[in-house]
Amino acid sequence: MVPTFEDIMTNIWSDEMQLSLRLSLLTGLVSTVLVMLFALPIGYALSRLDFWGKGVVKTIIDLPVAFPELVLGLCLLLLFGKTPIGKALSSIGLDFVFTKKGIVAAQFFTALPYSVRIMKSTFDYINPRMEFVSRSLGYTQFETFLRVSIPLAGSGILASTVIAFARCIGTFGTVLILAGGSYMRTETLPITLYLNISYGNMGMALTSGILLIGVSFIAIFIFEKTEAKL
Amino acid sequence: MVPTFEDIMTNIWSDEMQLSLRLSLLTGLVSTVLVMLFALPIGYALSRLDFWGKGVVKTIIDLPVAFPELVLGLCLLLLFGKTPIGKALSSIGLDFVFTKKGIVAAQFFTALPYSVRIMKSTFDYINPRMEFVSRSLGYTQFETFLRVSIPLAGSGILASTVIAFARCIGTFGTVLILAGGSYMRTETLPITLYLNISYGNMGMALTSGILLIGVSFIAIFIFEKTEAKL
Amino acid sequence: DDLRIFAGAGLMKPMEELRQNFEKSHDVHIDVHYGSSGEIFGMLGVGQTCDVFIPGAEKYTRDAIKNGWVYEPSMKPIVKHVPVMVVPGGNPANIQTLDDLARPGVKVALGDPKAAAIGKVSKKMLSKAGMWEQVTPNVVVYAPTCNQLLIYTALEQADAAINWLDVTTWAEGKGKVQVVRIDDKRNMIKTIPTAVHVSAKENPLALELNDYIASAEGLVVWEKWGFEACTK
Amino acid sequence: MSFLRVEDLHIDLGEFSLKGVSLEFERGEYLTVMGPTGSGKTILLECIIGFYKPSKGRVFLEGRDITDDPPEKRRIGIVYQDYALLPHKNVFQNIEYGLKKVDRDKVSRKAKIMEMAEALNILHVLHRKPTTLSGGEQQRVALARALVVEPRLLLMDEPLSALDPQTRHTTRALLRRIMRKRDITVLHITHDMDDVWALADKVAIMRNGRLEQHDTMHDVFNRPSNRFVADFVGASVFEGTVQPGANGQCQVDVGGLVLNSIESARSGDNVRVFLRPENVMVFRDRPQKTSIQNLVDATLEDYYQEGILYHLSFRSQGVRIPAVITASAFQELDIHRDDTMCLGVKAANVTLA
Amino acid sequence: MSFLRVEDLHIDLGEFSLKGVSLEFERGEYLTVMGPTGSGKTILLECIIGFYKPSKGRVFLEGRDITDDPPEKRRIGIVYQDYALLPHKNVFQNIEYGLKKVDRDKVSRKAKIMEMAEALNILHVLHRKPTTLSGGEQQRVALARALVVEPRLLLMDEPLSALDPQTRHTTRALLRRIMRKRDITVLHITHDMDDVWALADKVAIMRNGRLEQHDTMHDVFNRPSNRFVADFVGASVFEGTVQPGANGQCQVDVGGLVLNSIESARSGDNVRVFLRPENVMVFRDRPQKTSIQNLVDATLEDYYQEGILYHLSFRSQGVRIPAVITASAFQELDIHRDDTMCLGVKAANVTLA
Ligand SMILES: Nc1ncnc2c1ncn2[C@@H]1O[C@H](COP(=O)(O)OP(=O)(O)OP(=O)(O)O)[C@@H](O)[C@H]1O
Ligand SMILES: Nc1ncnc2c1ncn2[C@@H]1O[C@H](COP(=O)(O)OP(=O)(O)OP(=O)(O)O)[C@@H](O)[C@H]1O
Ligand code: MOO
Ligand SMILES: [Mg+2]
Ligand SMILES: [Mg+2]
Repeated sequence: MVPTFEDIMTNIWSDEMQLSLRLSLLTGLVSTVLVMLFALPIGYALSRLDFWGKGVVKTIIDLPVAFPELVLGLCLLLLFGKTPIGKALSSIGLDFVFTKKGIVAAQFFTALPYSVRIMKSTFDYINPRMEFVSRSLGYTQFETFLRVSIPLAGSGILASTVIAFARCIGTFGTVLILAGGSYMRTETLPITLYLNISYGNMGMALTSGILLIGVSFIAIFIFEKTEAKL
Repeated sequence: MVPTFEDIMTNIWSDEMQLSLRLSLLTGLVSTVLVMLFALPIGYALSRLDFWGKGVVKTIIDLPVAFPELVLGLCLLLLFGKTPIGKALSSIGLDFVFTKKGIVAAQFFTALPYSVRIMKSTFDYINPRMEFVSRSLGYTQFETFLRVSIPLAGSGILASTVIAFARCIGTFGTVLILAGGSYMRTETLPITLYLNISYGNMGMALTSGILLIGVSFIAIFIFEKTEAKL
Repeated sequence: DDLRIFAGAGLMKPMEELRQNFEKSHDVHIDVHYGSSGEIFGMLGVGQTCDVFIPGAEKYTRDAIKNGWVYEPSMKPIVKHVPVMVVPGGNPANIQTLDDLARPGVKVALGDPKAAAIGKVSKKMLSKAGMWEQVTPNVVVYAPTCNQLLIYTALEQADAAINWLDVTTWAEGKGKVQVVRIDDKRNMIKTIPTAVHVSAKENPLALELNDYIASAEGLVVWEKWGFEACTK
Repeated sequence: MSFLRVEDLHIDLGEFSLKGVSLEFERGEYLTVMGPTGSGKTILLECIIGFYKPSKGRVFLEGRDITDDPPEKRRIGIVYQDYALLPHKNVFQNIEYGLKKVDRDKVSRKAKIMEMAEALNILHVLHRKPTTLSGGEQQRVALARALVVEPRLLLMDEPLSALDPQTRHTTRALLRRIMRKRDITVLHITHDMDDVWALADKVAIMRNGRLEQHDTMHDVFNRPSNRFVADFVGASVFEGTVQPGANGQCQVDVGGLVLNSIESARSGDNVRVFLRPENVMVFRDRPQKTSIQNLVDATLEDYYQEGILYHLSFRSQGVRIPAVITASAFQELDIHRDDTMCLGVKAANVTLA
Repeated sequence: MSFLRVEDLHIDLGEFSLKGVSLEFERGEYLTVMGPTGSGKTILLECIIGFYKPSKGRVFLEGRDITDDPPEKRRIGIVYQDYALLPHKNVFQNIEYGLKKVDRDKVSRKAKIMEMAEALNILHVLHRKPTTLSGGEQQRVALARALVVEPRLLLMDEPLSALDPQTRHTTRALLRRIMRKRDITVLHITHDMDDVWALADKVAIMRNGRLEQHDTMHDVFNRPSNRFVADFVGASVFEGTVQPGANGQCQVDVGGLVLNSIESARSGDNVRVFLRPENVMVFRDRPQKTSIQNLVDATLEDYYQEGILYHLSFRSQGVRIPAVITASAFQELDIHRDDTMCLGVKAANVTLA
């Protein structure tokens, strides 16, 4: 049952594991960056703007958190499948079903609601007068967002990024359904783990689990350490 | 294939769905309350205290977010299984494997890391001088925490609660593994959905999906609406 | 150009080898999605398509044909699926026969009768033996898949479970579980079939893959992984 | 065309509202705004800069209607009452922040910042984050940040309130120098009369969301438009009647007391007469040869000390006349309650309205 | 046993440090602390209340060492420089917050709060959240919150800085009344000399993390311990030598100028002589019969106006003598630069050290 240290080392250097690790890191980072790029302005808008139906909009944004991953995956599959949206995206080269891009899409939509919600709450704590001073000194609203709101949101951005990254790298069901979870092609670490449990290959499964934990630990640790600089 | 409105109504009033709905709401609320009861002091301590190895502690707390739910479920199963911890808990009536308590435990550990991380970041935005004023007026540190820190953290607590509740009500893998996901016994809405897909009972699956979305929407909407009062 | 297979989770080991062989000889890419029989059946139900469909028991293929999802003429039986009793290493509850499952205090784990092929078989088998009523009070969990069932046994959360023989191979090898055979009289051995989805019935490559999996050449691979050919 | 013109500004904040504030002043003028706390000074300022949108009324800057401009197009400098320094930038970067928009040259920026920091005596904190600064240091950083960009219009909300008297003094001199040199127009909210005396060309007095008076400094102090303003600026008001006759000048009867004024008024008119206590001279005996045209015998009713000053309250023929003298004058005159003394007021210091 | 005793307090904040501050005063005394901005006044206060832990030194309150007590055990009232009102409570609740700990009776609490709010003129904002208040309103709420609990020791950091002169005046009167009635001991940081004149028993002057002088108000103003304090309190210092002879009183030679003082000193000693400009009387002609013992002819070198006051700078025999007079006195004396006039100083106003 318990694989030896040598087993684990061999497993780590296996092609499957190497590919899965690289793919996990790559998609995880790309997705996290994309998530934050969207979460910052959306969270800001939700915090600063007041509009009719804001409560409903906020609720809709929060909602996907409550979806089991498989359901979210199915929703995405339906959205990007044989629908006009899916076809339009497909025609500009954005093919999300059973592709690596699909992994990013799956992770993105899984993590986005968390990050948006955290950023909204963070911007609530930032005094709008600070932003106003910046604008009175000649900075546009957008420049002010970049130079004042975002730096002041440091701690919240950190929390948001950590959660987004962890959620992206760990998401399983969404990736499985949308990207197919096929061996050596759309295989991230959680999928490797799942596939190898299914293959009955407990050594590989355990190795991918360990790797997942290790990689997450290092990445999150690095993120958390940047706090000192904020 | 697409069930009619009448089908859905019948499904909603079926015993299985009623039980699942009640169990989801009950466990979701209990877990959310428990999560917040733990997240507030832990987040506060992480924000206010400085100690050696804080970076590592924060990372370990964040880490479970990166675990696929099935893995987290397995970890909990191992923890509460035939270990001294599991036996000790079992002897005081806290049996988590295959039980309704297990659902709460699964949801609790799934959502806790999110809430802690959000609360930590929120408390970072609260000026400690406010707390100091309260103490100089004769309130102890704990009273101050209750009467100043927590009310000032309103927006963050809201974000944290919304995410905790959504995560609790939507978690699937953890509950499936730890509580067993048995028909009519430890069946929450996501499990009902999954079971009924497996049963080939698409009407029920869809209904539970709709119910899950509906219930989450209403609950989150109510939460988000309380913001006006904060 | 690519082919897709939906296969039962327990069939992963032979399927992977078969996939690689076929890919090499036909210069084609194959995606395989593994899930519990109920799950892959359900995916067809929500309109997903595949080229080849291989669930854990024939019943699912028959139902799929009835629903018009699978192309009936393409259905071929491949191998047998054998239910056994699985107990934790050392057999702490000393399970020897099916009757021991009804002994008070024994913790039994079963597959969900409606979700997993193994659950369906278990219920039928126990009912036929007139034991269903006695065993149910002992059941601690109805797991939706055979894999989950195995985990609970390996982690000693159950004293016994009824599961597929082939699923247990890894855990048995590691001494985590032991297999207790069910007497042939009361056992119900199933067959695993392969079939082509209706959307692929015009696709020669899909038909060829379907044939290959059930061919003599394919059966060598199945047998290598502990399955027993139906024809024998 | 006036430089800044505020026209009938209304804003409603529920409990409080600005009720039709109109204001205008010219390029290079220095306007100080005073008023009791909570009278709406800060709100007025935040309307001009654009933080609040007025429900009615317009703001014109150099003839252009800026009421709907976003703040970044207004280019109005501001020193906030609570400083509003950017906590994530150090002091140097805070000061540089606005300057970057008007001066692309790093070297010249640095020179300007160093000069300003030197003048405000904050060189030693340039590398620090604002949260670690003392109140007075923060205030000077806020001042530096606003001054260094040399805005065409500068709004300042109690910009010297946290400074010690010495620093306040030198900072006033600095302000005066910069305003003259750079031709900056200033609106300065203050509670400190010394700011007004030292800096103001014009003074506006607010009360309860309304502008009570808006005039040159001399007129506000010597010709307050109503009793509230008079009390606020510390002037005394009497009702009087202009007497017939007199030679070019004018004589006013205030409850039996006749005062000469150099101002002209129609005989028989009812006028208001203003006196400032610091313009009332106090003599033990009536001076012999003097150019002072109003000499009145009066009895000291009451007095109190405030710092180095004594505030005296005299009565003459039922009219209460206040006076302010220094501690030394008080000692020298050897003053006691109920003493009868002689008060002198120059005709130029008796103003009418 | 003194009420509050601060013993050799050190604290190191990197850029800034308190370097051995010692301070003590008695129950019921009112101590004002002054000093240039950034001199460490706020830090000292935060050490006493317990926000900063000193690296060395002790704080005793009523004889008890409280250096390591948590703030809730110290029960010291504080009015923060930036108010630190609780934003989630309305004004009433803010004031009530501390009171709840000392008065369990809701009705009596309400009565106390209403009384305090009335006195501070904030009745109309009791139901509002602090974030919507003006600067001066916030400051009065912070004051009310601290005053209403009647702490044995009250620390206030520039508690009147955001108020208009009128309100400041009435608030001072209120403070005086409460302190007397409730026997509260106060440490009050201020930049406003008027606060000192109106309220202080004792004055402490800080500079650069050190206490330069800590004494009764009279002594600090009239006998500053060094040139820094003298400049800060606006006194003039001269070096002089005590002359032989004289009758009980004492004569000091200051660069040729001989001044009489009622203080005693040993003949031949070198002493420092202090004069306050407001104690210098200015005459056009030498007065005939007078009790003033020091009369000096001097030439006006320079003058400037500050508000209603004129600051004059005279020179007599190489000694620079400052004087302050009111605007009316300035007019009356018809003063011009280079006029030679007569200055008078009472012997009681020439202090020695
Ligand atoms: N957002 C708001 N909602 C309601 N009332 C407000 C709001 N902001 C300010 N006020 C009220 O408006 C009045 C004027 O406020 P403002 O800040 O202009 O006073 P101020 O003249 O600057 O006083 P101070 O000298 O104390 O700074 C105050 O009574 C204040 O309580
Ligand atoms: N956390 C800190 N780290 C480093 N230096 C600090 C810190 N807090 C304050 N200082 C510095 O200590 C000095 C004294 O600050 P303090 O606030 O006591 O001044 P103050 O006398 O109250 O001045 P003001 O009259 O301007 O309020 C200042 O120069 C300030 O910059
Ligand atoms: O392969 Mo199954 O359907 O989980 O027994
Ligand atoms: Mg204001
Ligand atoms: Mg201070």
